[in-house]
Amino acid sequence: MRLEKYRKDFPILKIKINGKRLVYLDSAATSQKPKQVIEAITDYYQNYNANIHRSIHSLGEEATKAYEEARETVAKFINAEKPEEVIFVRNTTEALNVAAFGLRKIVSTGKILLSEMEHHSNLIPWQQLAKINNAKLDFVGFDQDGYLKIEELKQKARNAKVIAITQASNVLGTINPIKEIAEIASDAIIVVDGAQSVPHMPVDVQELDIDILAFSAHKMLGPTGIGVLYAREELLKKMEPFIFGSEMIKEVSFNNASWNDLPYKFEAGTPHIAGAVGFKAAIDYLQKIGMKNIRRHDQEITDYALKKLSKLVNIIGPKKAKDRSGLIAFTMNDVHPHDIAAILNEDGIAIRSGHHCAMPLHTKIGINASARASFYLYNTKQEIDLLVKSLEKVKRVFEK
Amino acid sequence: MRLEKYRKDFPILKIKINGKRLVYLDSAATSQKPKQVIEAITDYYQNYNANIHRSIHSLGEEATKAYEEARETVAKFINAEKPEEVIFVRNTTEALNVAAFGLRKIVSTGKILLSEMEHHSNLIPWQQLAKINNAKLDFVGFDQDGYLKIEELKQKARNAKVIAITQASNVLGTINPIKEIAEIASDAIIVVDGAQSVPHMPVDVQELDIDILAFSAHKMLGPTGIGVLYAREELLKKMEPFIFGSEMIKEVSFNNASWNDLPYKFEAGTPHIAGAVGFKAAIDYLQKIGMKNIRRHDQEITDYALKKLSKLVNIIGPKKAKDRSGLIAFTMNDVHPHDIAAILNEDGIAIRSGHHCAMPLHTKIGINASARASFYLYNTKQEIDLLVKSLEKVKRVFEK
Amino acid sequence: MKEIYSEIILDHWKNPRNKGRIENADIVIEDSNPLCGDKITFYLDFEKETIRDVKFEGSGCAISQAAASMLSEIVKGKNIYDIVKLEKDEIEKMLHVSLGPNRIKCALLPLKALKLGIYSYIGKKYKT
Amino acid sequence: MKEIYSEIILDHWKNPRNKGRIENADIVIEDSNPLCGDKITFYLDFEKETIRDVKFEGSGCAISQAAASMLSEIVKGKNIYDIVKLEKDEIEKMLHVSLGPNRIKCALLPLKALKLGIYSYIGKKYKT
Ligand SMILES: Cc1ncc(COP(=O)(O)O)c(C=O)c1O
Ligand SMILES: Cc1ncc(COP(=O)(O)O)c(C=O)c1O
Repeated sequence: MRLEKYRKDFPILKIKINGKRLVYLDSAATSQKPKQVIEAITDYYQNYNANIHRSIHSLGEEATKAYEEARETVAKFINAEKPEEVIFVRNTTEALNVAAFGLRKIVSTGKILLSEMEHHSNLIPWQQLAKINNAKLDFVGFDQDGYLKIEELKQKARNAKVIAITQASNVLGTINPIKEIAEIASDAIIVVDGAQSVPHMPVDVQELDIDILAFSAHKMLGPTGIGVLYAREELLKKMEPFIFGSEMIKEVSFNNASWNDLPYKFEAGTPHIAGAVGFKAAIDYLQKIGMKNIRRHDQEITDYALKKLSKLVNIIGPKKAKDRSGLIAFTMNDVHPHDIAAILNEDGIAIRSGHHCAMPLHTKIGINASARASFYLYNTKQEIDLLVKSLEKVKRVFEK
Repeated sequence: MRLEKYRKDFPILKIKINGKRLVYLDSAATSQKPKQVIEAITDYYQNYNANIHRSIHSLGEEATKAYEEARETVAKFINAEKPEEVIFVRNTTEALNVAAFGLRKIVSTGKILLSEMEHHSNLIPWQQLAKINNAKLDFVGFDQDGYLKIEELKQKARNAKVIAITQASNVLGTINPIKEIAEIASDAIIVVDGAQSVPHMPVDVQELDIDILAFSAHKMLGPTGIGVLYAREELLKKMEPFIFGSEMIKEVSFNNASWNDLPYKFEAGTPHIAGAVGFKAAIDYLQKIGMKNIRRHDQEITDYALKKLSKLVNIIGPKKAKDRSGLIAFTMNDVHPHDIAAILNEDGIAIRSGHHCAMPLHTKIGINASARASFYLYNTKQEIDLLVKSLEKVKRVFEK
Repeated sequence: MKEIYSEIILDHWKNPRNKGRIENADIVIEDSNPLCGDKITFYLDFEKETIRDVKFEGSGCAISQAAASMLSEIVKGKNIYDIVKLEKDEIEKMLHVSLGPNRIKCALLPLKALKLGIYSYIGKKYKT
Repeated sequence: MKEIYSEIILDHWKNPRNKGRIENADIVIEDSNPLCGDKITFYLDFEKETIRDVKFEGSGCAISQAAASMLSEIVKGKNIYDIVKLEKDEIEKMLHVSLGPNRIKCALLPLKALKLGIYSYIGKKYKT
């Protein structure tokens, strides 16, 4: 296991749950944090905490510098052309809201095309936009194996103004061919939900040729409360701001205000400075390992898990690890996913159960809920073996 | 100095700036953090970091419990009737946006009344609302000493649908008589910007009889990236949600969604869990000292500073410490506030300079910018003496 | 640690008591926990202020379904004003487990549905 | 630490060079830093590709006003294409200070205004 040595950086992996060492298989919900990230946050609060942008005392200058360096780090990480194309928000959900709301005049009554595998956060903002604008919402389906129906997309993309789609499904695990989609729909604004992809594989916005990308720090070793909206500069300039207040304005009188330059137009109020600092530390850490290595590791674990689990449970989504991100959702006939998760928890194994904020997807495949194990760079094959053993126990306990 | 002993809890107060011990007089921008808060955040990431609400493994249950306990702590701190009335947002700015946007159908074309001393964050969201709704925006002025014109307010409040006002001005320092205003305008929805008051004095939403209160954790010893929107339950039920996505919905199909119960209707996506945990630690810390003691301390320092500074600079706002919160904005004739701040910084003293996000207020009193020293529980009279000494140096350097 | 799935819970899950419908029941009430997909429908017959008969249908996790089954046994013949006083503590005692803030929602769903049913019965009574 | 307000800066602040207006200047350009209220107006006369004369008016902090004064001395008679190449580094060298990301905006305002002025001159030239 090539990445085993990094486990020691994650303090939480040493704790015990019900007397057993924690086996954390819920990184798709939120990842754990290496000590480098925790220490960066502590260092910020202990040594240079100050409000940013306006302040010219040394602490303020230092905090401003750190915050803007975080922006540059993110920009380089996704290969944005300019740091100003990176807007700090709370999470993927807010990023997609800022995008949908900001595009409302540009989209007008044009068609918005989504897929049927979207997370609620990439569905409900567009439902709202469609309602406000009286625009059409359309959906591309997925086949029995969980692959996006590309032929259907080709049809439906023709007159779409926006295509908003996830790069990796948080239930099916499917990795969608974003570059191909962007080529097919070169006239549409391509919005990508990167919540499950950016943490797990190299993502290059210029190479993919997309317009908007959303992702969360907390799913990629970073702190809670910070995420990113990336958008092309020309688009950001045209988009309406979402939150109004200090920092996002240039001039204000009692009855009027003019918006500030990018990226500040979209960042009102005191931002999550410590979050940006921690996020930078997380990206530095990921880059030290290398995103290709992380992707390879995820794939190895997923491949191993697919083989081991397929005899025991009903796996949802593609059969091949190379088409999946590092997560596996499954069901076990009669046994409710909550009960699976609860039994596993007795063995110290943390997995998720429910609809994973993808209710329409679950309805579509005819289930209420599923169990999901998800992996990251700190997981090992031994942990998969423990998962399998514990699932066998589930089977025994719930035998009718 | 009664609170002197608490200084040792703030690691940053030991650092040096340009070889001098830091004198931090910029708490109105953001406060420093005691080790109890920093440790609570570290503890969260090292021992029970997990996504909340949906997860039934032990870490998830523990994180959910901590997050909801933070909500209860905030609710008790401001004496809200129910924890569900506390919505976690990023900061005061977002809270006021959620309020203004959420009220848009309730306010309709009704008059929105603000004061002329509002921070941009309590001005621009209402400008936007007025624009969208084609509603009237009106302003209550303040007199030469920086006091709100109550007679004018009585006039203008008569047919106001919303009165949005700051409890403590971040430039004038004035503490506004919120309880009296709420009595005068008992039919209006009373929205209070508590960014500068909640950190510095006891604030009881039921006693004040207000409908909405906004404040930020980072100004009250807490982490960045988390703030609060308080609103009465009946009002929250009627308000439109602001951000759409996971957690804030109950049922979703491809074309429709129904909103979740309070407070989740307003909290979409993964929240700033570590922020809530740190915020709780900050409030616990403040309550241990007691908000009345903090208010008394602020007043003592402010009183002392007013006396010492009045010979040296032009003080903005009320003359009496008892009518002010713990901050003093001032100008020095010819010398630009930036230059004041820069010279002070050479002596390790951090103050703020600029328009403090209250441009219309500055225009009104005929200046472009001001310098501002602001105090909190960790400041001492000795630090005021250092400030005075350094201001004398400013005078010498910039003598023409 | 005590295991969460005791014999009793598993027994009620495998052999639910009072499962089914009552035709022409006085009150039929459905509630669900959309976050996890658990669903419960109670069929209730009343005799003045007591529950004369109760049956339920539902789908969901073992905790929610066992809780419904156990609750149906307990409340039959009981005074409705005593039932609406039942709280989280009693349910945890009944199930012999203590549950976290998320999982407890599964356990409380049947009680919530039952109370809703009782309230609508009371509401109906006072209307006529 | 080196003090931020050197003799030179204070001298230029107290006795600004080239302060005032040029009547009927080829280009009049105003820029401001709304975050702090600094304002600069440059009056520029050109002779082909050089700046023949320059004056400025403005209000703001010592750094921005001294930078304007010093810059006005430097650019007089210089080739415009050399001026637009000037960057942050040269300004810091000129002022003998190194400034943080916020304060540097004050120092750069005059250069920004000047470049804008030159570009509008170039724009004008190519139009006619
Ligand atoms: C009176 C007032 N309102 C609102 C704000 C905005 O607070 P935040 O930047 O945390 O959103 C501030 C702080 O700068 C303030 O002083
Ligand atoms: C595909 C996808 N999109 C969006 C989100 C929402 O992320 P967040 O909760 O950080 O806003 C998630 C995470 O749950 C996700 O998996």
